[in-house]
Amino acid sequence: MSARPDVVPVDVPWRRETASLGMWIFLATEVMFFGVLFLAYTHARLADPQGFAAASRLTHEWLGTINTAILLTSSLTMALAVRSGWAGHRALVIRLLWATAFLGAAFIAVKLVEYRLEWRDGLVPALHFTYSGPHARAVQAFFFLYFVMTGVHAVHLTIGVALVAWLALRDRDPSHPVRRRETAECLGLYWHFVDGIWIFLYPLIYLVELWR
Amino acid sequence: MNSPPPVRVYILTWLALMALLAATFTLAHFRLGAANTAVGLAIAAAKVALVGLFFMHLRRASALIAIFAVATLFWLAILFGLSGTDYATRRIAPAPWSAPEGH
Amino acid sequence: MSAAAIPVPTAPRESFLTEGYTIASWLTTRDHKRIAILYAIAITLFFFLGGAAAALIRIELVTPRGDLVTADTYNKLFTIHGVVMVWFFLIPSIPATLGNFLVPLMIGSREVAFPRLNLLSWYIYVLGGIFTVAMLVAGGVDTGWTFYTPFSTMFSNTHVVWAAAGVFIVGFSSILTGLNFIVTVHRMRAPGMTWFRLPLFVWALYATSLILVLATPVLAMTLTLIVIERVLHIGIFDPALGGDPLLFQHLFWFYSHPAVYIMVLPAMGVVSEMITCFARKRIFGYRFMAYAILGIAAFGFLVWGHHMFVSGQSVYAGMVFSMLSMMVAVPSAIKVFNWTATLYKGSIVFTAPMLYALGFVGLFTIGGMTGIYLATLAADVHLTDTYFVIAHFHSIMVGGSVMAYLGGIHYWWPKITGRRYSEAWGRVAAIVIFFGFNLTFFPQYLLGYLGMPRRYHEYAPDLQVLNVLSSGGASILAVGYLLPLLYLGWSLFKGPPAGPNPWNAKGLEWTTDSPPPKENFREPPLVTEPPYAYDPEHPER
Amino acid sequence: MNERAGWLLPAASDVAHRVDHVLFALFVVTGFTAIAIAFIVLVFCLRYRRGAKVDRSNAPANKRWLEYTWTFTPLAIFLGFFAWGAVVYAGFYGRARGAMPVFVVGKQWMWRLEHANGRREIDQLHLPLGQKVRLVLATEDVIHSFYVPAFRIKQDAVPGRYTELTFTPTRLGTYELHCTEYCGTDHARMGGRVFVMRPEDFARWLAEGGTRPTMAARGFEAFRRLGCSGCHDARSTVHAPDLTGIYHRIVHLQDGRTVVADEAYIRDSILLPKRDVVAGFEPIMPSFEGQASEADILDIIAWLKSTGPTEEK
Ligand code: HEA
Ligand code: HEA
Ligand code: HEC
Ligand code: CUA
Ligand SMILES: [Cu+2]
Repeated sequence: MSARPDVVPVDVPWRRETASLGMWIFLATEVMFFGVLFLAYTHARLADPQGFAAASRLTHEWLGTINTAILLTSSLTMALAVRSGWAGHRALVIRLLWATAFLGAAFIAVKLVEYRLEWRDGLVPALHFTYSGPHARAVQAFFFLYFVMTGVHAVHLTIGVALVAWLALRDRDPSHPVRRRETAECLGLYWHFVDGIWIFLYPLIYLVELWR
Repeated sequence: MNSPPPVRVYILTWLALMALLAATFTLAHFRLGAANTAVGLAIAAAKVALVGLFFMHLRRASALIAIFAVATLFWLAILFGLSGTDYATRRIAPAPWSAPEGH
Repeated sequence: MSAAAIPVPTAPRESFLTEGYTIASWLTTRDHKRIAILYAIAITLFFFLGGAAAALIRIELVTPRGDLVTADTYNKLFTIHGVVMVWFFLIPSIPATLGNFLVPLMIGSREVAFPRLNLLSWYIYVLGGIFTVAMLVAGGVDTGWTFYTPFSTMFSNTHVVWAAAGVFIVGFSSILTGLNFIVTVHRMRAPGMTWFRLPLFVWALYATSLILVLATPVLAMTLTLIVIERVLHIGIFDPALGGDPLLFQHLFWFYSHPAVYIMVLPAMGVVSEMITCFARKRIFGYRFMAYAILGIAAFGFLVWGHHMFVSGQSVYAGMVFSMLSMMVAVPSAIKVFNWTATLYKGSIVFTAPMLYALGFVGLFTIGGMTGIYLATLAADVHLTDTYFVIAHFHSIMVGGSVMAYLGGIHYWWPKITGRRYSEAWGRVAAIVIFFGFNLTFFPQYLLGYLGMPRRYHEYAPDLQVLNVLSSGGASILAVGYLLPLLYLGWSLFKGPPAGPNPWNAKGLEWTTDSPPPKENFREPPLVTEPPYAYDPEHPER
Repeated sequence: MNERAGWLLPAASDVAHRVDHVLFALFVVTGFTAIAIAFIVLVFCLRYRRGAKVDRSNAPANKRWLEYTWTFTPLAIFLGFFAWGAVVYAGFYGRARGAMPVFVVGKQWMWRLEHANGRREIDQLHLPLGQKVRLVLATEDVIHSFYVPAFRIKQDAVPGRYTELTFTPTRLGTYELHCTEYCGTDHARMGGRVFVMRPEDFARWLAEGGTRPTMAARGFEAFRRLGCSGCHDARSTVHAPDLTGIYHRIVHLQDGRTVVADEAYIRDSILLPKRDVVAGFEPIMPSFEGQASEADILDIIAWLKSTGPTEEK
């Protein structure tokens, strides 16, 4: 998504931030997009709170917590990459972008391990669901939502990793200015947004009645 | 938008985020009843606010962008709030029902 | 005609149309004006596809027995009619054609904010269209445009997944268009173009874009959940798993009620432009009109539950939604009254676009008022899911929005093509459409009150008279819709050159050539006066 | 059969009259407004057409007081209609004391109805004149909607739950019954007739079919009469187990035992709830010793069986 500042005839104050405004609006659509899933979660959880607590105990809260830490850290590197761009440090930008992409990939790797464990435990609704303890219905609903929500999130993150890597490669080319780059800023916004979604998913998935 | 914010700000934000993560994980181990969820969500909101303000530079963004960010959350609240008027006041008598063959 | 005052216009030698003649030059263009024309072609095709389905529906309903098509075919017909007309015709109609063409011109910009995204949105639209047509060829879908679960997820044996995919995809084209307009209006206005100097058309498209951006994703995710539930046999709407079919309805209408305002706000914008121009008068209550547009867009999000009064939603929620529905009607009332007041002391000419505009005001008022019947809880219990509802929304969407769209096409036709069309034929078509419309849909109000349910291909024999009237009206309507195709097509090749401003209208788009040059304005415009600086005492100015 | 006299729909229930009043008022108010607007538009169009020699000086471009007038007047009218409509609407769902229950089950593409004494009918409904009726609707497959135009009533039957509706037939005759929620192929044919009869005729008719109500139907009533539903409804605020499909399910108890929920277990749960407390629940369920008759218990068990997925296809 690139604005074309070259076609704008006069530079007047309100012409700034074109691409990032576009990005924020895009993020608004994303919020509504995920909002549906959060609403569905709320509905299903209120229908059977005990069931959701029981299901949450079947998740791997340590992996979830580690993953949260990874993702928060990746947000730091991403934000610093954008900042280094403003400051004009090309080498630093590239290194930070790679760090971000790496952390994102690490997150996905951990997530895959988790999925694998859930498959082993027969917690994958529709494909491999063998759980028959109490609240089986709610547990199934929980894991259905779990896979949809984390799955959609993981897709977003994968796209993010790909874009960050692409940007890191492109920035090696000195003909691309690192200073005034709306692309990097927008990508940063996207990355932080994906992080923000996870921040909400984390307590809703892993921490329900953890004291049990 | 003239000079970029100092690196310190970023590091402090990150530290705060990590601290909040630790807090939320720890608190979840105590039995607080309904407050468990409330605390979890409140901390999540605080984390997202930190990310938004410092990593996404909402603090330095134009009023317009801030308005869009807030409006989005408001619209989400509409979705939750008004469908809530139904769910909060509906009494359901469950009836037997089963999915058709093959489902 | 005011055009007589202008010396004998000649066509400009260069324009966005002469920039390239190859098909590739069109398919790779980033010029918002060319993209507008790409959209116009695509949605016209879809309009006639939806229209053909409507024709078959009306022919079937001539007799009370289901003798022309089978029940299943009929169900597929109204589904494809609804899906195509809503998502592939009416939602993109004004925004993606007139909006794309005019918004940059009206705000004095050379471009939209994201030209490449704009082209991408057209391709996404086409892709969604391909899915839908493929689905149709493969056998169609029979859920109704509302995709209610559990029918759509567990019981229908038709191509629900394809249909949902088509709508899902076209949704992203809407989102991109909306996003583009919002940023364009915020960031690309010419110097001096303050918010309260914007034409109401731009206000309307801005508000529409907000709805597109905030509501469409909800539909997208909801359809995704439908597809997952259908494919994997598990989901959150399945009552056997503790899910709730009503949750689907909440989510669907959270999108679809705002979507009806997506379909009418741009029409209101178009009509506002035409009424001021042909009454040679400033729009009455400009600021109230602008606020009303925003009010409709915002309040439109609060009323979706009025589609669910008998669905098993809680009684209290029904009351909340009923009351909010009454409030959203108020800004619409403001608009109707302001249009009326604009005529006062005007200097009115009855050109074809003006006839369409007046038709819009009348039919929108009737459609809106019957909306009030439906928003009244007790009345809706009787009227919901009958032909009264069908008549209500066709009044607004066909009598209102389609009228306004056609009016807008006529009004800006000289600007877009640089040629004039036959006014006489234009007026004839407008009048035929108006009469055809009334004959088609007034009987349906009565049918609804008498208790004829919608989505029925068979009905009680004593209702035949009204149904035959309605079908007769539909054939007149079809003629009315085919007419413009002919004389506008003729104008495209044989029409006399229009000159920059054949209507002697105000607004930046009329200050440049017809058709406009690629860069829109030969020199960057500077805005110094409020919109609609018309003077009824001197209509020639 | 042609129930519409001319183009008028009979009003055959208490509700119908109230709805018709609302509709009539709406028609008068909107009709008047629409004609007034059309008239004003016409007058302006003629008087101020181009070329007409009239005074066009000082044409106003806005007037505050006018704007406020035409903002708040419609608002007041609209809210008036809202309030009226809401009151009538609430009447549909009010307390149904003394109402005669009729169970309605929608199924692609027919209506199955069952009276309290067990008499069943398909696509036909017989009702006594002047007797308040409470419809309890359910569906076996998709959403259907029960619509009798002459009564002006309509209610969706929603999968997985019961919905209700009350009204009183007030006019003898035969009326159309339709399904008005799209439900698939034969949606248009899913309908029938409603016969409103004199009470004595109805009593005779009812006795003809003299079967006893199904146990499950009585169990459903008992479940609500005794207050079980207050805790065991899925949406109840009390934390109690969901009993849908409980029969033959494996139950984990507080003390670690597992039992199969058979008749005896359910019976004990009702009479001696403290004995087998379900894992994860507080033992707050009172004993129904002395309140629930033996017949009630059998009915309830039959009802609970019928909610199971395996029983009774
Ligand atoms: C462009 C489309 C459009 C628009 C603008 C509207 C506008 C309105 N609609 Fe409509 N509606 C639809 C399209 C639209 N609708 C569709 C497609 C459906 C059916 C979907 C389906 O089920 O398939 C539907 C269904 C629908 C229902 C559900 C019916 C049912 O299924 O039971 C309701 C109920 O409240 C409703 C209400 C309203 C109201 C109150 C308005 C208001 O916004 C109208 C406001 C306007 C006015 C009121 C006129 C101007 C006012 C005056 C001149 C003032 C004076 C008037 C008085 C004093 C009365 N609509
Ligand atoms: C967005 C807009 C839109 C538009 C423009 C229209 C336009 C028309 N609609 Fe449609 N309609 C809907 C949206 C729209 N509709 C929706 C959303 C539904 C609900 C679907 C559902 O229940 O799921 C619906 C449902 C609907 C029904 C109810 C079906 C049912 O419930 O059983 C009917 C019945 O009369 C109908 C009729 C018409 C007619 C006669 C036109 C006319 O205006 C169309 C006129 C155009 C033409 C006729 C095409 C031009 C000419 C030709 C192609 C040449 C061939 C023609 C002939 C030989 C006659 N529509
Ligand atoms: C005050 C609330 C309350 C009321 C009223 C109530 N119950 Fe219960 N019921 C509970 C609770 C809490 C449990 C779980 C603890 C236990 O087993 O005692 C339970 C358990 C049961 C069980 C065992 C459930 C299982 O999953 O194994 C059955 C069967 C049952 N109730 C039937 C009934 C019937 C029938 C009635 C009415 C005649 C009724 N209940 C009224 C609260 C209630
Ligand atoms: Cu049953 Cu429609
Ligand atoms: Cu609506």
